[in-house]
Amino acid sequence: MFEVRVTAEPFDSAHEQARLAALGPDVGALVGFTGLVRDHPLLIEHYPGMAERAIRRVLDEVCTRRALLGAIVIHRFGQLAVGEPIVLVMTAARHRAHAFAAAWQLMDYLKTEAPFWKKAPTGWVEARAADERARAAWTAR
Amino acid sequence: MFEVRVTAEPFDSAHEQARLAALGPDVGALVGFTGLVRDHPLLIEHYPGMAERAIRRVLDEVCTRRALLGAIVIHRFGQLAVGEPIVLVMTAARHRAHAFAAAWQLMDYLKTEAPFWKKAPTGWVEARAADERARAAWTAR
Amino acid sequence: MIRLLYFAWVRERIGTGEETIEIPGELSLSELVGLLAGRSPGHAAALADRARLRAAVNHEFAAWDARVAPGDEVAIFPPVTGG
Amino acid sequence: MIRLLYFAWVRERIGTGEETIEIPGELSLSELVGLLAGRSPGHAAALADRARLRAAVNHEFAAWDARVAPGDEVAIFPPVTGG
Repeated sequence: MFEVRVTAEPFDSAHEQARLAALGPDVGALVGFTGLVRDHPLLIEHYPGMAERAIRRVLDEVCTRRALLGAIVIHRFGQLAVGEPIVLVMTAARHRAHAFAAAWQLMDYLKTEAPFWKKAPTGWVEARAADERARAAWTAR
Repeated sequence: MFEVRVTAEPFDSAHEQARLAALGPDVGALVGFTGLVRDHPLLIEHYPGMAERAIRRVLDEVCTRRALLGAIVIHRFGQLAVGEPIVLVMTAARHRAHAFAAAWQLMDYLKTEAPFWKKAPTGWVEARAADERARAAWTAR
Repeated sequence: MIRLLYFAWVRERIGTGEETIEIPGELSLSELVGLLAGRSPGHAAALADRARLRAAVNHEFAAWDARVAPGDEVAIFPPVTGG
Repeated sequence: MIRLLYFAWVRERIGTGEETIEIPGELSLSELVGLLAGRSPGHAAALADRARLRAAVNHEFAAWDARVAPGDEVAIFPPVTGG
């Protein structure tokens, strides 16, 4: 099960985790990353035609390098309050190293390759050079 | 909030995640690792006096290197069926790199430093050299 | 005809999220941006600094020397900040 | 007196998870294991291969040359496999 969803709706991490856990008796490791709105509310804009496709491509790329049994990526858009979840990346594998590496790599790729933009009350959030470096570091590993 | 629990009871990841998310508006990243019983049932034996203390020590060590806002580690013992959760490691940070690194490092340390033993129907599970290597690799980073 | 999409502050400065323009034939993204910059002061302001812009052609990130042709969907936006 | 705890297959081979023994005074963990190995065939079998064993003194992992004294709690077990 490799799923990508782009949605304005909240998501239920526990539900998604249960679905990955149910994939079979060889699932030994589940890693979940949840990104929350920090400090101030955010308006998240996205490119509807491209967003899901870009995330799917990132997922395909990560899957070529990690032995995953399943993965779910959910990215929200719209107006979100502080503390609300923005993004969920969840991976299932036999062993923890693959689940951890895949989830982390997925997040670093999403940050630089998925067409989403954040607007804070103070203006549009600038892309961070640290995100570009984090993305680039995976190609060396 | 930095919590360690050693228990025979199941745990509720969603509940623990909600507690970490509620730590404050500076929580931007939550990483959760859940280890599940894979392939066959397991009896998990532990050293009651030492287990919680060893995990606490691991958590203290990881916290010196990662900017965590909170962490929860739960390790179960007793007879567990395939698919049941054994261990939960959950970290909260401002940024994803700290949350990911801390959770992964916590798991690698737990594997080699927390006094738990697994018995499968075929006998006691042997320690894996790969776990020792994973643990050792963190000291170089 | 090319369908143009703008996002984030590029959209705000241009004043619309979508427009279509006629192009004579194939051209580079760079040439297209030059063409667009002449359409209004808002376009000019939004498209002035190419280092702050990224583009996609038909839902794929594309470099400024990529070719675009009538029928393509071209999006211009700031570096992404999702996740 | 020293309190001894055994876990996993060490416990199974020795046939008990806990016992106490009198020791004359301070000694090394290595000496203690030698002493214990003489108590029964089960002890001897469990403690024969030190490379397969680990130990803790008062809830801290300890090397074989660590000193133990009356009043200490000593645990002997296989390498851990939790997580």
